[in-house]
Amino acid sequence: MNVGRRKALQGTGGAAVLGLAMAAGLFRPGTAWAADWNKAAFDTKSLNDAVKAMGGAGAAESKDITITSPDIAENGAVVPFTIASKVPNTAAIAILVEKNPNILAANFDIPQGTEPWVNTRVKMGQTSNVIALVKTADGKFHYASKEVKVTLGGCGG
Amino acid sequence: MKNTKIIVLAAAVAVAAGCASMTQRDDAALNAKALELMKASFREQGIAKLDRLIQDDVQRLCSEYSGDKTLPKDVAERIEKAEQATIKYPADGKYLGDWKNGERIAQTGVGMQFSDTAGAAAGGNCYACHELTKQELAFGTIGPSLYNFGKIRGYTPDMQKYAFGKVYNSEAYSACSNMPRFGHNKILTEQQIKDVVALLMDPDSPVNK
Amino acid sequence: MADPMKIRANMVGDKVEVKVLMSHEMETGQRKDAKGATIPAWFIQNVTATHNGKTVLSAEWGPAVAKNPFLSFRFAGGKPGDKVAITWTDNKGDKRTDEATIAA
Amino acid sequence: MRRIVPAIFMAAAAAAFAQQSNTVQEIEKYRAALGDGNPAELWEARGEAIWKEKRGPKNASLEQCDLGLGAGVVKGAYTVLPKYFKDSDKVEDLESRLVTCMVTLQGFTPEQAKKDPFGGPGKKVAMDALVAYITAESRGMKMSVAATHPKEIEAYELGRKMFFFRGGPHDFACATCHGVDNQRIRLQDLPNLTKQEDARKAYTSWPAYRVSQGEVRSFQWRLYDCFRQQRFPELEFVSPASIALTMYLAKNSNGGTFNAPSIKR
Repeated sequence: MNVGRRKALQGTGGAAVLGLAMAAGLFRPGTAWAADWNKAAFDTKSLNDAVKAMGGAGAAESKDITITSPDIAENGAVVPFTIASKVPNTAAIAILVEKNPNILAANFDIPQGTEPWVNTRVKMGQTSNVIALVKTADGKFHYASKEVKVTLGGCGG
Repeated sequence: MKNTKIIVLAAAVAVAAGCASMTQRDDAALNAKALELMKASFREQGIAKLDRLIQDDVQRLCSEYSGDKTLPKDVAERIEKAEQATIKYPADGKYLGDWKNGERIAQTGVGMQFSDTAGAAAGGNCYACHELTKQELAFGTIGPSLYNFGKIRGYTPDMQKYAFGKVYNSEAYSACSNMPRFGHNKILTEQQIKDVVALLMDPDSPVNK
Repeated sequence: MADPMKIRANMVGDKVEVKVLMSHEMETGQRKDAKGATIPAWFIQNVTATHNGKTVLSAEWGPAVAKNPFLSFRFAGGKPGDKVAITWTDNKGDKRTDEATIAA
Repeated sequence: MRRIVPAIFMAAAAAAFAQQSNTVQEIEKYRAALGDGNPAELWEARGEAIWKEKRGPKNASLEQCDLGLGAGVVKGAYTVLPKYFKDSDKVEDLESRLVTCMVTLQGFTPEQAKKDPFGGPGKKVAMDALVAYITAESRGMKMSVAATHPKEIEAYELGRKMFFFRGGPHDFACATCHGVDNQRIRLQDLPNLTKQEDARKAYTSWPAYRVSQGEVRSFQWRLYDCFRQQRFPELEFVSPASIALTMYLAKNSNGGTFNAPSIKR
């Protein structure tokens, strides 16, 4: 990952404007897009805004959520995460990368009978806090976070 | 399976024996053949023309004295002397540029590849081989650690001049060094080398923190 | 048409562990090509996994999910021989469903 | 100057050690986490389908291609390559041999067969899928490149010369990075390819899914991109020099257990 790529990831003027418009209530989340894809949430830049876009008021830090990942990623294009939740009645698990252009990477709905446990891989534009956000069946949000360092690799060219 | 092993072993012996009995003339013929093979197998692309396969004395001698062959002392001295004479020190006598630019140059590995555009500023890619600062964890170990470079050696004008010369033409100080001759081969400009020297020698540089 | 997924489903204790690899560019919409033009976003938005017609996982993804995505999860109630089906849909409306049999 | 330097660096290196070993551990964790679920499997599946598909002017599959162990034998074939082939009177590596078979069996012109050697964003090519499939069929088997035919021996010797050849604006040779033990470029370990143990470990881990590119990369690509970063001109796909160098590296890895396609940074 070189400097050019970092810049490219930051160049999100248009999306930022759209995000603001949405925050101001000009667009209703999820209208002109696939009904089951929460565009508003995927456009947010902060944990608070993401939680709001997902229908919550705020999120409380929780020790019942574990994020398993290396502390250092050899390449930001693929960073593996396993999220496990012991929060009672976990109904959804989301992965957020604080310093990505848009914070929300993925959201998993966990029906009853499915373990509150997912393993997937996300892109990270740079070293960042990664947040695991858990939504419970009664609509409350909990989170845990950890920093993952993204390094440069190889011959650098 | 057993058969295969015997064949492999026989081949190894044959190759080893071939090396041992190889005369200097055979070796020169093999060098020539390898060069022919390469000329037929590489094609010019973008800024990388086929003349890059033509070796200068340093490249030729250092290729020859590699692998099992060690570099004779007199050859090393010859190379160092000749390369020393190529170093062009700054006309203004100033060796220190901006360490912040130096850090960027140290981080960047682009430049002079066939995928790069002509005239675009190249990097020095120092971190590929050297530790420089405590902030950058991803550093290589092909070259020695340069952390606290100036702090350890003293921030003297002589040391500044040495650092400039070493980056300009490493072969002048250590024949057949793996380090590119950044100034001599016009990879970095004089100003860029000054910036790298500042990264190493400026007391405010993170290298010396 | 998109390439098939690679799905593995195995019993781990009394649960089924599913591992899926999908073939997809997952283009962010933030990258530029050699000529400086922005490469449009192209990524999987929805993933649904079903077992005997019941949804066992559904996901919404953004472009920050890695290229050629990998996903693993575990659910209860499955047994060897049962089928697990996975469907993804991307932002261009492309869609693909594949199936795997749960191994012992 | 050169002589006083090491003592000073030793002290700095010792101080850096604690932090460094932690970094290396975390990178190991990263690699381990990716090991389970290698997208190269997607290429292997596609490659097997292409191997069996009737293609080209002769509308034939590649199933009768002799990869070195006889017509149609895929299992273990990669462990004996590169190899001299009588029919083409050439030493060939896997990619070169596939080109030969695409020409003789399927009726493609050599230019057509060589046209798309490597995949890229949005561009899927047959070659790297075939390579992924065929190499995967050698997983777990020991490398055993013969190098007994005079042309094989010559290729090995020429490959060795290439390995130590310094050139270009940066004075780089393969040996610059791959001729010494226990070195790293950035955080990546550099195998010493002149030594059997390292050569085994390195050669048997290609092809690989490169997460930085999202592609399966063949050994031909590995050499092509090494020379790009060495600042050499462009190494032509399946060129004699590329095969000679592959011969040198493959033979040095003899006895190593093949374990690819792997997954790398």
